[in-house]
Amino acid sequence: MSPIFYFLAMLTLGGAVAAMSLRNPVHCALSLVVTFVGLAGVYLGLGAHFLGLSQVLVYVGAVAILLVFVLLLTRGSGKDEFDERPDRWWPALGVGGGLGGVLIAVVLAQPGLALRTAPPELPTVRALGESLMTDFVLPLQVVGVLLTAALIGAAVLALSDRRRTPQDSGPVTSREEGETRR
Amino acid sequence: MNPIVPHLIVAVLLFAIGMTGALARRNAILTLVGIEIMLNAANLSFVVFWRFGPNPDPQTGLMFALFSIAVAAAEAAVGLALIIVLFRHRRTTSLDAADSMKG
Amino acid sequence: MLGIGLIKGLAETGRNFVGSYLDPDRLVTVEYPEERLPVKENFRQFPFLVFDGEKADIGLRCVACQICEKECPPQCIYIEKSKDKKPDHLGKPQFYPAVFDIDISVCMSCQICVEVCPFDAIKMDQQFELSTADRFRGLLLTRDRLAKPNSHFQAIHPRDAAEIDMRRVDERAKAEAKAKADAEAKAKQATAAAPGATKAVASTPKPAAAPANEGAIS
Amino acid sequence: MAATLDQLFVQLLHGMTAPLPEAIRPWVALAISLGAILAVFGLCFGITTVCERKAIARMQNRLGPNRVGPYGFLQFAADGIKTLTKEDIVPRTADQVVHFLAPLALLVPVVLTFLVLPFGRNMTAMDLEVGLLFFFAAGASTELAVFMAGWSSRNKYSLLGAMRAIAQMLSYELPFILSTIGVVMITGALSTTKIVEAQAAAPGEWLARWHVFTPWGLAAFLLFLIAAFAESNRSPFDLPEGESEIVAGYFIEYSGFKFALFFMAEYLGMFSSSGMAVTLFLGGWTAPFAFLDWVPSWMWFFGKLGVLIALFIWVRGTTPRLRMDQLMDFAWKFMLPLALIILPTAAIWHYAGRGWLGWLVTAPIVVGAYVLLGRSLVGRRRIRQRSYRYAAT
Repeated sequence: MSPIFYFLAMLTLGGAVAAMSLRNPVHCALSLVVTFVGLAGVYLGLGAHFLGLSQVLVYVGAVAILLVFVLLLTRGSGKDEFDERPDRWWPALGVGGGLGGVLIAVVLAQPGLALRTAPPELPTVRALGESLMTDFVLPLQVVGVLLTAALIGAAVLALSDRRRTPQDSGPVTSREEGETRR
Repeated sequence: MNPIVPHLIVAVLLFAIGMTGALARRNAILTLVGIEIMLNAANLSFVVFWRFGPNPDPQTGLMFALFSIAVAAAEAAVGLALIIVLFRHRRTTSLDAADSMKG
Repeated sequence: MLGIGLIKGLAETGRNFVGSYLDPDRLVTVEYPEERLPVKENFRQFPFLVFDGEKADIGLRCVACQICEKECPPQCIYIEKSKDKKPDHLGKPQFYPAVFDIDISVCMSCQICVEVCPFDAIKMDQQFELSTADRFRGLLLTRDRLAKPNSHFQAIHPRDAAEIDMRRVDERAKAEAKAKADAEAKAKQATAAAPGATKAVASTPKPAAAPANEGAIS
Repeated sequence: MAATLDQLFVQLLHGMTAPLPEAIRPWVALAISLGAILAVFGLCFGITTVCERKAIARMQNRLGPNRVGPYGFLQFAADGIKTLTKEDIVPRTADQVVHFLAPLALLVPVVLTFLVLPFGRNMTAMDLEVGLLFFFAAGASTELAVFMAGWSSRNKYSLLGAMRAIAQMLSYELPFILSTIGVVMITGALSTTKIVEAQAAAPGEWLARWHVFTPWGLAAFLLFLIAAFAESNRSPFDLPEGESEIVAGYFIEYSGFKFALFFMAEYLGMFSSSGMAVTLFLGGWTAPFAFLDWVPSWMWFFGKLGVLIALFIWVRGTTPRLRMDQLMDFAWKFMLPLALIILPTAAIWHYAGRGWLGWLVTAPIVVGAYVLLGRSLVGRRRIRQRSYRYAAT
């Protein structure tokens, strides 16, 4: 295993720990980006170039931006109130740690994992696209429908109080307008 | 050591961290962050099994991860829209505030 | 249609770009330290003190009446009256400013001092290159630095200067005529009282400042 | 002779890395390429700032900078020295770490985008199979740096500027990416090198097969260019730094060298977008006519890059700034549908062929879509006498 992998793994895990434990939600979101970038690096190291770059494009370029936008829209950049309820951390740590421990034990106890050490033939992007259009055409369409539905759903949800604002019919006084804006 | 093991351990730790955070944090957005981390951990294990696993089909794992990214993007969009709606009703994003059925 | 306006605009700027190389008259830039535009006559910067004749300490028109000092809104003028008196251009004995300071770092160029001055002694200058390395003494103009000859005033505000000079010549002529008349009246009285002493009395009020006025007319 | 000149830099790089052991050779080559890119485009950045100021001044019938050095061309050095020696002020309430990281997080992805640009024959620093995706992935991560800069300054103007910048970059990212998909469809590759090679003149042809010479390619090129204007926050899309409203946008609270880094990242972003436009649509390093093949390939690339940058400057000197709603309308109601229409048009072109049939079928689609979308964007709005609600009439 190359030192690059260990570096990226530390980056990924460190980012994840920071994202889940920092006080300021915006810092959490930025740490999450570190995790995403680290994972993209791991994917690239594994030879999944297309996937790694898609990861950066989608997660860093879209999901993280969406997160910080929502954080700002909900005035969430202040302090999180989790330190008022420290009692929640112990059960959560117990569950998470227990699950992690069990899974690591499972991984380490599997002798059958060492099946193939020779790397597979890395598929080219062309091959990837061809299989998307042949073998995986149904999932592709379903994902397309899902994304469209999610897009419309998100837009409808976020716009839901539009009908409550009075359409400007005739002149409004500045006071009324100020109130509707708020 | 077989390269599959450290990769899987990273995926497992990532999943555990995400789960802990998602359970412990009260801010809905940060819970969503935890869920994203868990999804990414699952993705990583898919890619690792694609790369080192015994499956003869060369592309299934990669494809699964790709679709998973697309679904995660949709999930984030809808989840965050829901959080905005929650904020409009309750003026907070704390999940503790969203405990009654009446809007 | 969408895009036509953009192409028109691009053509216009392109024409300007090429034209500015072919036709130097298009360029409006004045490269300041080398090139200067002539200053407009009513441009004003900071006040200065006008003096007549050649010597500043003799011909200063200011009589230290301190009206400007009182009127100055930011109070940047400081005047100390002299102990003795000097005759002015009309021959009347007047005070003169022993100290006259203007702090131009405070002055706001409002020209009120010029408006209120009854002696046309303080006027606005057009000197604008006043930057200095010493921000305290360099910007505190003392009497010697403020005093500028009437010829300078004539050069920068020819119209005002001509009007003022005319008025001053008139005033002086009137004063002289009056002095003459007084003298004559006195002489008559004197002749009436004591004939024979006329010639000796008539020449006494003749002003000593007469040579100082030559500059005003030139 | 022509061939040696063409491969001059490639030979130089080979000569420098040849004595090294096999294992680290590609890494060293990458590092040297990165250094060369930084040096060349850093110099380009300096010269472009001066040229831009002079050109815009001429468009406004002024002289522009002409004091430092011959004809003012050393102005950038003076500016650089000035920014380097200026005091670096960080607001006391700012988020110190994020405030420090933001300029770096902006500059690093922008510099990385240069790695996949083919500057000449065999002159791609990192010839990835997914080069185009790499370009877009690196470009997308600059938005987060903008957010970091705006948020960490604890200044409402910088935050508003960052929100505007991100909204704008996200909106224009879609046509930016979609307009390139047509090229990918026709070429069948995401590798920038292959895209360029596919645009070279075939043996026996006198005209190169640049994608801009096709109806869909021309439309996609214009869309890509407009989106590149918006992505690099250049006029007329420079709302994020609208001086009249939000002072300077997301980098108000930056001074000294950090400000210079932001400035540099903006220009480097412009260079890389222009370079990608050259690569995708203007044939990269290929000559436009077959008989001009003897000119070194990198000269073609940089010549085309220079032409595009001149266009950037020209447009900046011409256009006024858009309003925010106009900006969004333009992205979502005009550019995105047009980019979506261009995709099937490219497919039709692929099957109809390069001859007159392809032109006959695709040109009307592109022109018709342009006219209709343009009408729907501007035509319906009647221009009336403006009524003022608050101002005294």
